[in-house]
Amino acid sequence: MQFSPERHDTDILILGSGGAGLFAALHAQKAAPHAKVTIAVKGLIGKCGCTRMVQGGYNVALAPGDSVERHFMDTVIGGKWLPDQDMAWKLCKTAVTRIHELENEIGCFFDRNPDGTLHQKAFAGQTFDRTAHKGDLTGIEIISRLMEQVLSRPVERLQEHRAVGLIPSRDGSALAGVLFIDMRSGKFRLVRAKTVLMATGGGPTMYKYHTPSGDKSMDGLAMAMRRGLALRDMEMVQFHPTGLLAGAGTKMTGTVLEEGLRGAGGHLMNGDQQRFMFDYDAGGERATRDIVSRAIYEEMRQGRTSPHGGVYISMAHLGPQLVAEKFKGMVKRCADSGFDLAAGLVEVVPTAHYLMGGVVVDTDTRTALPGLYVAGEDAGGAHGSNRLGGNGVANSTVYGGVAGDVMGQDCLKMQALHDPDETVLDEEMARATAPFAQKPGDVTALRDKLLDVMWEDVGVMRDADGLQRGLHRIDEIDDELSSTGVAADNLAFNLSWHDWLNLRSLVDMSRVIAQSALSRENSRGAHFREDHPDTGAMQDSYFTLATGSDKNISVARAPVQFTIVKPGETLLGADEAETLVGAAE
Amino acid sequence: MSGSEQFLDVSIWREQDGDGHFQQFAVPRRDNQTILDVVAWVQQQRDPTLSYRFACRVGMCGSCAMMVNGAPRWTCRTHVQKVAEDNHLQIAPLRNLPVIKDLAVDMDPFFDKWVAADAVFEPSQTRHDPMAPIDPQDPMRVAASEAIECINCAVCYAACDVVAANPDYLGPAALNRSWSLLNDSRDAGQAERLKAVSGEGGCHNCHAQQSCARYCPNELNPTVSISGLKRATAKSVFSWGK
Amino acid sequence: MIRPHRSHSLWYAFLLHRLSGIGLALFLPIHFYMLALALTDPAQLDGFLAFTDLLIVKCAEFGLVFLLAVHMFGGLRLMALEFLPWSPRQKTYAATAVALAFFISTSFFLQAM
Amino acid sequence: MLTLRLYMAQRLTALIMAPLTIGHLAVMIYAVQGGLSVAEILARTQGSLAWFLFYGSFVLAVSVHAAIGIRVILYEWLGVKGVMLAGLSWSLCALLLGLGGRAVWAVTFAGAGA
Ligand SMILES: Cc1cc2nc3c(=O)[nH]c(=O)nc-3n(C[C@H](O)[C@H](O)[C@H](O)COP(=O)(O)OP(=O)(O)OC[C@H]3O[C@@H](n4cnc5c(N)ncnc54)[C@H](O)[C@@H]3O)c2cc1C
Ligand code: HEM
Ligand code: SF4
Ligand code: F3S
Ligand code: FES
Repeated sequence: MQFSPERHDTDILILGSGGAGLFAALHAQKAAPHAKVTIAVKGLIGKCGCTRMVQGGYNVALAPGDSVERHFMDTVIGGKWLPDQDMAWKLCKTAVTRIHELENEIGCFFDRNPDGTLHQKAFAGQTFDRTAHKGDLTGIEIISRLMEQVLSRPVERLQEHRAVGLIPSRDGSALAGVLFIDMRSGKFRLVRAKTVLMATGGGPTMYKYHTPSGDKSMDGLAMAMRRGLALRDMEMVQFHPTGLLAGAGTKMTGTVLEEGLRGAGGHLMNGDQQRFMFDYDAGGERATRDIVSRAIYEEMRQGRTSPHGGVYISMAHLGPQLVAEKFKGMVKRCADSGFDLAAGLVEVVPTAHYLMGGVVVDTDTRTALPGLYVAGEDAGGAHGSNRLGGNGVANSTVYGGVAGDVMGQDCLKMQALHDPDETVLDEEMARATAPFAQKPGDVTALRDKLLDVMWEDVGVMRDADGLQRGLHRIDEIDDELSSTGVAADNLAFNLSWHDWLNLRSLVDMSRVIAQSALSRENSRGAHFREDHPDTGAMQDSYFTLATGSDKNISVARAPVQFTIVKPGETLLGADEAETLVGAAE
Repeated sequence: MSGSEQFLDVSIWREQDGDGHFQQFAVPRRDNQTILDVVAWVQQQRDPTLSYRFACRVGMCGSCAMMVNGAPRWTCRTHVQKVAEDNHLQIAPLRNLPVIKDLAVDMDPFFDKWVAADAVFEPSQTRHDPMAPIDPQDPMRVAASEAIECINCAVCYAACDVVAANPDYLGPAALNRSWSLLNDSRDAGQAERLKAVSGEGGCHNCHAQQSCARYCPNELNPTVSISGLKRATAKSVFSWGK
Repeated sequence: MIRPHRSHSLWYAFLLHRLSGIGLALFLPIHFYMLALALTDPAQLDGFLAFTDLLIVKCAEFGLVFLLAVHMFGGLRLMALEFLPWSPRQKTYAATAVALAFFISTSFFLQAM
Repeated sequence: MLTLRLYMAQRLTALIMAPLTIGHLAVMIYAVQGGLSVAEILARTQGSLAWFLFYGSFVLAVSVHAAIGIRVILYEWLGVKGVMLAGLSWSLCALLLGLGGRAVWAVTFAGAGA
């Protein structure tokens, strides 16, 4: 089969339309008003990705008494001293500007206090009530407003365009463009650009239970690795303790039941309907995400499970009426799945939520490959080993905007587009069309297999044996995938082909996660090694750096640079209280 | 799994390049099964070429709406149990939008109208200004808030017969958003907005059929919003002369 | 015609209003024409009185009153919803409008018989 | 289709007609019930400027109102557009105005002149 891509040119190309992608488009257009800006995205503009799914809210140090320093310290301590401090600092500092931009220029509604000021609440792991929000649907508000702004501007839209390969210039010195599949027609399209932002949003969807949207399959990270870029912190997969468990046959399984349920006093109970959290931690149900996730996992491993193999969350003791009022959206969502959250028991399970790891970037979102910029969940560094609730969307909007500014400026300095390396182009097309040469097979079953492997061997709790076994099984799945085909008779909007491609990226990135997890022989934040439960000395903190492609992955360690504050020190004054949570109430 | 060999009798609209027909499938019935799960099962187990769209799978992105037994629904949050009639399901692409293939429609017209209704915030301040203090109980804020939680799923757009009959009609969702903005004290573009919703396809074409409100999965009421626009524009008739 | 997405009372209220509007637009000109014809006839009054006694004319008149009542209350309901503070009791209003229309037209009919 | 201007015209005429219609229906019901014969009613209206204005304004309003209403329906249900649509709407307006005017004249002044 012979494929040749349609060719298309632009100045600034943005992959993804989450918080990072949309912000980048707006900023790029402002920074370079005459440049052509193009957004290419796997779904519809603003309607895919995870930013839309943000519930809790947006961390920003705004209120009197709070400070960028305090936000920064929470971020660094929450990340167990692994964050890149310059990135974390810029995140906390710029979030203040960004929230004003969201409110004043983009038109977002954020909830107010009776006196008219912004209402902020506390997410776990914070020392201040810092999370701005719009009810418990903050992401819908942020993305809908950004989407309107983008749609009303002359930004070129390539919707349902899946990026499949980054194509370097002929001399290899820079990025020339990106190869896409126009999903609606099934044809290839090569888009050349002076600058490209990758904002495809990571997303650990290779776990049996996961929260991110169905369009996310770590394509971006897989593409970046194939161009030789290093990924850091890839072992750091955050699990949310309470994903809905509604059985294997429904896509609703894995979706988040919000943190606030536990915060409000919800009980977790095992299959015997006994509370168990206090057996693990003095904080009980209110302990941090990682601790609760591990406790639930342990109960499950001991076989004390609910019918679908998880545990229960129970809210009824708080008064069904009150629960129905306070958590209206969650109650309705559970009801749609046949559960009564207000008065009954709902089955839950830890669910893979966020990938802290990602491409190594500088604080201007530049990467080692000139012309390629990375922002949002695709970029590693800002969160270290653990992301605080509320720092995810702050990160994607802050750095998306930064990327737009920087790309706009850089693009003004560049004269011509690069000619693509046709060999790489052909390779990438061959890679994407590989399944057409094989006999059609059951991609879904194979995907389920990978999801089980990752959950069992590279999941909430890890050890060397399990990780080795996991790697071995991943290789098997890899081989099986290579011999599993997709019928090529009708490629227009062919989801089965895209399922195959999704699984390709997920297999590649699963290996990187497992290898990185094997390499880190201590336990920090989201990464827990049963054979190395200690955290290691903070001042000797290192992060993992994975490079290579396909089956040849190597993981190195690099020391964390404490550029702003060293372990044991703080930016807060000696007279400042350790925590001010709830002080305002 | 309830029952051993229980099957749903599902007919799914297949369309490519303008040719369309319904195709029958027997889909095993499961507990906690949504319409989206049924569609995905068919694509994964029976016909790999079946096209449809979803993203969030929890009612937040508004990508997955389809006509289910003749009514528009968000399929990821619609339980089979709730809508199946005698074990039968008829699943078709969302009404009033052009079909790309099978169950996937082109949503561009819907969003073009969103912009045409001037349903886009027009800032009066910049990021360097302080945030406006806003009383959450202020009647305007309350009105704006009541209309705001729209996921642009186009369910209302599919439910409305005026949209079907009048290609210019901006539709319930866009007008609903315009109304929300009209109550946004921070917005600087109200005069243009009133003009935008008063043209050939404007709010005055709504006959209060209220199918929009009936089917909106988020329990929004575009009829109320559109009535608000009608009032506001009618009022402006008496003040435009000034 | 009554496709599933339309099967709710407020859509029926819309349909009723529209059909009654069409009905009026068809019958009112006839009504006007007949009226003028009957009255401008040389045997003016006698002719008219005989005319109004015809059963068919009675029925037509009844129909007209019925349509007028249905349409008017439907229209007032619609304008109330457009111009007065919103009330969620739309369905009640729709039903009330129809009931009032029936009441008026029936009482007219009974009197006329 | 319906612009603000047409909308206002339709709603205003509706508001004018509502009391007139209620008045008319009330008279009819009351009259018939009260034993007034049609002849007696006509006798009252003949030569009355007030009744002329009453029915006259109804006819004016209904011509505008129904023409706009039918225009919408022709467009939405039958897909009539452009010149054809304008022509039909104006014709209905003229028809109602003509026939209605003649009827009002007949009820009020036509006979009174004699
Ligand atoms: C359920 C849920 C709740 C959350 N709640 C919170 C919260 O309360 N607070 C918080 O701070 N964070 C929260 N997060 C995390 C937060 O949503 C993410 O960190 C953040 O939104 C990521 O933004 P992004 O722009 O990087 O990526 P996304 O918003 O995920 O966007 C990625 C985009 O890339 C596109 N894409 C993917 N692959 C390709 C491809 N191959 N080609 C083209 N386009 C592609 C996608 O379609 C999408 O448009 C939550 C996440 C989830 C899943
Ligand atoms: C008596 C008082 C009347 C009131 C209060 C009234 C009210 C209304 C209103 C509010 C509408 C707009 C409906 C919409 O936009 O959906 C309307 C439409 C209409 N009216 Fe009337 N009307 C009255 C009398 C009449 C009369 C006497 C006629 C007929 C000759 C008439 C014919 C129509 C028609 C054809 C429509 C269009 C219906 C539609 O668009 O669905 N109306 N009326
Ligand atoms: S108003 Fe409701 S039905 Fe319409 S697009 Fe918004 S959420 Fe969907
Ligand atoms: S269904 Fe359509 S007619 Fe108006 S009330 Fe809703 S927009
Ligand atoms: S998939 Fe997002 S609303 Fe259904």
